[in-house]
Amino acid sequence: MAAHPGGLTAVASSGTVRSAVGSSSGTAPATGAGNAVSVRNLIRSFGPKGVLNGVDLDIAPGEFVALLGPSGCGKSTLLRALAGLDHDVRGSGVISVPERVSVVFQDSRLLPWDSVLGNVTLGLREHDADSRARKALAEVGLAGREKSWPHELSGGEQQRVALARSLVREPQLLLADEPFGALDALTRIKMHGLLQDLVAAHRPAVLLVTHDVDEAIALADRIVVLDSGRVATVRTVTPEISTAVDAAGHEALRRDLLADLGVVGTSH
Amino acid sequence: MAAHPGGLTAVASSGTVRSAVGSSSGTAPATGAGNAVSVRNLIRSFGPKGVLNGVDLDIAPGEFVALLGPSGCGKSTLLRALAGLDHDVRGSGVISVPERVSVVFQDSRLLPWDSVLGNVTLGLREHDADSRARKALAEVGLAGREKSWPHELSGGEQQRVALARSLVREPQLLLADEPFGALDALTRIKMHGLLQDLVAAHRPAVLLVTHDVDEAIALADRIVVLDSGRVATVRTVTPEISTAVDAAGHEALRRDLLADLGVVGTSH
Amino acid sequence: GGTATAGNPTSQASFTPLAASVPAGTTIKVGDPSIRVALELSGLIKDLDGINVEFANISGGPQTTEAFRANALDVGSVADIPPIHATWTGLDVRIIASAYRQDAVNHPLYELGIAPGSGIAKLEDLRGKKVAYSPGQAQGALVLRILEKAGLAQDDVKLIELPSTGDAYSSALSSKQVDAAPLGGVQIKRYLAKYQADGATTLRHGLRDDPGHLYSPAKVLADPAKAAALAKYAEAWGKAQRWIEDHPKEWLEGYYIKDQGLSAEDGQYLIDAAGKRDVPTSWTEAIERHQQTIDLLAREQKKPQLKAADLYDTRFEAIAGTAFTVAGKGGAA
Amino acid sequence: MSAAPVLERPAVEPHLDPALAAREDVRPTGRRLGPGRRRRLAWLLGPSVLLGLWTVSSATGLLDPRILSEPWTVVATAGELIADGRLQENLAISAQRAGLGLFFGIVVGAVLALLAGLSRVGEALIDGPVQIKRAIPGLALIPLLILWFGIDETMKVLTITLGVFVPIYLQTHAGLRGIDLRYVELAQTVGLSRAAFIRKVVLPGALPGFFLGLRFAVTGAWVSLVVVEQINATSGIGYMMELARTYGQTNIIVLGLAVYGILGLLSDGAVRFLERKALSWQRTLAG
Amino acid sequence: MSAAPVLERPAVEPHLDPALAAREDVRPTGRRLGPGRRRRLAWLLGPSVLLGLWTVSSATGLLDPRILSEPWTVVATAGELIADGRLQENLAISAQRAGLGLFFGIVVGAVLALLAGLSRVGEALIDGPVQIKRAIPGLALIPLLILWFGIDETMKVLTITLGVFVPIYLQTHAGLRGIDLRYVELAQTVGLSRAAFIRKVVLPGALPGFFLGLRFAVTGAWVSLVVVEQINATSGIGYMMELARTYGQTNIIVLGLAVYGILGLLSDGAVRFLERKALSWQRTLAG
Ligand SMILES: Nc1ncnc2c1ncn2[C@@H]1O[C@H](COP(=O)(O)OP(=O)(O)OP(=O)(O)O)[C@@H](O)[C@H]1O
Ligand SMILES: Nc1ncnc2c1ncn2[C@@H]1O[C@H](COP(=O)(O)OP(=O)(O)OP(=O)(O)O)[C@@H](O)[C@H]1O
Ligand SMILES: [Mg+2]
Ligand SMILES: [Mg+2]
Repeated sequence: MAAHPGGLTAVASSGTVRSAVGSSSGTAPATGAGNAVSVRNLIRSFGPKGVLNGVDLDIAPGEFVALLGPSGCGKSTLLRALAGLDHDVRGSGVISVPERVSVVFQDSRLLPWDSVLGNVTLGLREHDADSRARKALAEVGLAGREKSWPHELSGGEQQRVALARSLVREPQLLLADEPFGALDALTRIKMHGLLQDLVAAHRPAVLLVTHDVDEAIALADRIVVLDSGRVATVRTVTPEISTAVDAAGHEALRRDLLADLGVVGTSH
Repeated sequence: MAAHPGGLTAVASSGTVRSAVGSSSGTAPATGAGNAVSVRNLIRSFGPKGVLNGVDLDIAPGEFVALLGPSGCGKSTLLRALAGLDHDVRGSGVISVPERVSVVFQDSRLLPWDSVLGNVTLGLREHDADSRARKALAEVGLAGREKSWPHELSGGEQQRVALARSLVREPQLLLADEPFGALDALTRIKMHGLLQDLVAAHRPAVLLVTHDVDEAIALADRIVVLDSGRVATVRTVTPEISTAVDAAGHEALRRDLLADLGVVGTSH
Repeated sequence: GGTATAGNPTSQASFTPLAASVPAGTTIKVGDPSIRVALELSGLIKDLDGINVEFANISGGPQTTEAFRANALDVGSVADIPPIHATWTGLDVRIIASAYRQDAVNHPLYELGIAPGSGIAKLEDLRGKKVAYSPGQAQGALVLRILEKAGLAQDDVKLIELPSTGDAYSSALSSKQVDAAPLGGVQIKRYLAKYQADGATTLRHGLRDDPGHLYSPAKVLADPAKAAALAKYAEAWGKAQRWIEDHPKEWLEGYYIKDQGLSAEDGQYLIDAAGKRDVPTSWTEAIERHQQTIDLLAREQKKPQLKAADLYDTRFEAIAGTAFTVAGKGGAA
Repeated sequence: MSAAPVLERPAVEPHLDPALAAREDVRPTGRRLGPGRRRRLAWLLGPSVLLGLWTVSSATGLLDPRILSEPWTVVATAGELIADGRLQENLAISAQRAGLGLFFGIVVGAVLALLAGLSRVGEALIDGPVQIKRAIPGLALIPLLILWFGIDETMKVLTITLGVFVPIYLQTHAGLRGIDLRYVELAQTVGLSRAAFIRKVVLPGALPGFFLGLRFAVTGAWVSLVVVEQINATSGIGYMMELARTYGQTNIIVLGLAVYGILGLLSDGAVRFLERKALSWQRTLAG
Repeated sequence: MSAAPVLERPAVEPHLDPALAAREDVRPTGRRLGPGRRRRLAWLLGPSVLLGLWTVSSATGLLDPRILSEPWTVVATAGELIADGRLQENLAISAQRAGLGLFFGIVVGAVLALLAGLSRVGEALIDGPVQIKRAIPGLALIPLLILWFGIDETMKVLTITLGVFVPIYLQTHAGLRGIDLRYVELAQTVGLSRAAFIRKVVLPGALPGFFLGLRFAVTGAWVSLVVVEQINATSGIGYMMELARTYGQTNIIVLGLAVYGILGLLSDGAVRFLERKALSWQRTLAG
């Protein structure tokens, strides 16, 4: 997690899907070239309602970006656009993403007709897919549940299966839409660890949607706050801040982010 | 929110479904009589696996209980048992609940074929159901979305519709399974306010499942931690603790609860 | 097989003589679509004033017997096989009027269609050939009679069971799935028109296949009021036969073209093919021929014996024939 | 203790333009696994190809007109029959019979499906006999129907009804039984009455199944006419075809088949149109 | 600043007992909106009632045996036919024809449904003609089938296939089109190949529809025999019935109907059994 905005620390893994066209306006933090993700002037709307009103965003290879923003501000819409899932949504803008993108959906989205194991190995072509999936399931605390149906899992367990599904892959870009929302504090910390291990091992670019400011600070290199369909603020998290929890800088960043989100005064 | 365990502060609204049979063993915190909810020696299992291994729980009328516990420990199972939704689950124990129970499910569970408004008014027989539902929707920040289909809403918006659906009812017991999990900090605070208003107005007994320790402290009169299928700890929250956020007592309780959940040392 | 009961439980003696007049309010349900048109075209329908005649568009064996069982019909118009089968299935029926063709052998209803290239020039050539056969239908009985005439047993040919619905037989012939199949009416003309060029022919069987009957359930005939009404109908029916005979133009126009939607050419073909009508005043000869058919069917299809005479209600014997004859004289005058 | 947090606040103007389409739009384009966007009038392609094949093979002599009349002959025949009013008359009568049968079939099928779907007693009593009914060939039932209901219109409409109610029943029943248990639980917790449960959960949930049943039912009703109008009918498209068959009028037979085909396509299309309107809440592969 | 938090730690023993059922179990019992628990053998109720009605009305003379033979006559007839081996022989031949037709029908229907369901071109080309096919009465097609495929076994199996593939197609197609878009999106993001998409998402998702189609198809295959075995057949249950009709052997006809009813019930039951096994992942009202 040492990559900085626009930095080119890790493996150059920018994909071949579309080269980023540099025709962006505004003060986007970096140029498109060399970035894993480059979004320019992204506009998306459902009916007359504009959801994204010109989003610019770059993510360097290996960079971990957290996306915050009020409910309904367009975080999932942005992720879906990056994942290429919005064929039928009206809009414009230029998006460039790597080839191998992995998505953790806001709903866990397990195939109801496949076992937990089958859901994790879905789409894996490697011959050791099964054993890797078993390992990933064990890591998220679901050893022994390989044969369960998704509907036999608790909410948090389903979410962890979805996480395991993305852990066994080696994406160049990981898009995760509130992957820890239904987890208790302890499990959540464990999952953070797993995600950090994945990032350390394969250095994917990560865009993580979360509502937990602390989580954003702990995990991200950079925190982007979305508001009114645009990038309202971008805050860089230095390693010092993210690791030293009780530090003043940490508390200040926390307070600032909450303020960005409209929470005035110290919340609980 | 002043009721204490076993206390008889508020309106006596214990229902008529089943009287609590006092044949419980163990050291349950209070006797069943006069309680809105009384659970004795509740055992539930899926297949050979025991999920609830003898839960005892009483909730006084008007009392607000928060339920914490690791993912998969049986919180939803307990709620479903209280809601009478586990016809087909094996188990034993004695449950007594009031007549009018309202449930906020862990998934928002909106009927996909009904509009947002239709989902909120579902089952309401009052002639002013529509206007009340509109008001509730406005309160959760979804004015103008009455005619949307559920699939047109963001995750947090769906959760708020489910909340609005429970707000327009006047239950004697409100069972809420992580109703704020997908909400950002600001929206979450607003929703807390709405829930507190509802509680103040109708004084239902409330059992709220949450993973957010701060949320539990802010809202609950009593916090119950479930572990290994039993009530592991019960902590009472005095009004002083819950309101004075920066107080030492608050921080201590927070730390204790995290410890109950297995998080050692100060988490972020 | 052979589980059906033979013979008619109601004997001719149990019928009361026909009353001269029809009680007011008597209703008969008639399944005789073509004569209905003739009655209307000719105005003979007025003869039936005073009787409630309800026409149903039902004819042919299976449909009329089904309707008889359901009490939905009092009299139906069929060929000579259905009364036999009806009796075999335990339905007691009686023929009350019969019409034939003069020079029937040269005016057959059916001819034997011969598939192109099958080399059948005479009936005896059928030996070893595939012949379409529909056991329950008149065509099926005809095939058996043809084989008998050719001196062949069922085993000497290959009977291919095939329902004769629509143009199934001409399809089967033209695609050489069968070598011979009885074709009736316009189908003969069409088959030749289409496939003569390929070598298709038809063969005259030289048998009488002309009987047409009115028949009723014995239960209905035992009701004096209905019986009297049916006697009136049989009379009108005889007159109508004569009218058709005498008015080919009107018949062509009113029935074949307007009612049945045929082209003038097809209608004329059918009229020509039918030749002159014959409605006898005595059934003796007809009963004899009918008995032969019964004997053949009983033998070939392993059915109980029947007396053909039991199939006829002799009270009606002269009615239609007399009406036909008298009307003819009247028409000539 | 550490560096102060860095704030970058990009100054982008909000600029949502109604004319989005005019803008540049470059998206990552993954292979699309679904069938893609619905295209209007695309459904005409198949029938047109069929018609084209028929025309071409007739014109080139590949298809013997003795086997299947040429399209132009059929069109000419249609012209004649329309000119003298026969086609319309027969169609009108048939449509009335089919319509009545369809109506009763839908009502009976849906009611039985509800009874069998919502109670185990109802299911035990109703489901078996319905399965038996549909296993028994319709033709074999006609004698019984004549026996019980005579040979008039009643019997015709009833026969159609008996044919039509089966798919409606089966599909609605399956649709209903396929409703996600989560919605049943929801209905229970909001205290829906039985009637409201049926109205709010069961019927909408079973609607996709019902519509599929309806698609079987509409064509079923038309097809039944062939059988029904052989019995004591003097009009109707089935009667017209039967008559043409006895006289070997191939052109009228083929016209009849074409009419059936067109009726089938149109009624099926109508049901699917309704379906799309009624099920607009669905987000499925159909798009 | 405030009172210290209070801790109560109840000392309850873990005591999960395998013999849970023996314990007291008092639950809030809301009215259950679903149909409740499935009961074994309940499906026998309806057919039994039907049989009872038949027996009673025959015994009391309410039902004329000339209209519908008495159950005991039918049983006796069955006994005779089984004794001389005719029933088994005919059934075996018919089962073979129906089975072959069913097999090909399932393959054709499923493949066409996949083609039409997964591509718009496929749909445009296939769907219309299938709708036309199913709108055209089967009886009317027989002459054409004789022309093209003769009158041998091929033609019989083909006719059954043509009848069977329609419901399989329609249901599978609808099931497939009804697959939740969310799973298609998932398939896309995990980079499923087209084949894997079909195997992992499309087929399982369309399975409920397919099974319903199969239920129509199995009875359809049996029923088709009535028509098919009139053509150049000397054996088979349809032939046996046709012969009996010709000769007015009511008892054999009714026996045939009973056999159809039983076959229908059994094959439908078999499909539903398979369905329950294959769709055990479903959590629906069916329970
Ligand atoms: N298919 C759709 N049709 C219409 N409106 C939609 C559709 N999908 C999303 N929206 C709207 O677009 C806005 C943005 O939705 P999005 O899902 O991106 O929000 P979000 O930021 O992810 O919110 P949350 O944190 O609640 O998940 C919301 O107001 C939502 O109602
Ligand atoms: N239908 C079922 N069949 C089998 N096991 C089940 C079923 N439902 C729940 N379980 C199991 O029971 C345990 C408790 O589930 P429950 O949903 O109550 O957990 P929870 O405490 O709500 O967890 P979470 O916080 O993740 O929602 C889990 O391990 C789950 O896998
Ligand atoms: Mg979202
Ligand atoms: Mg849960």
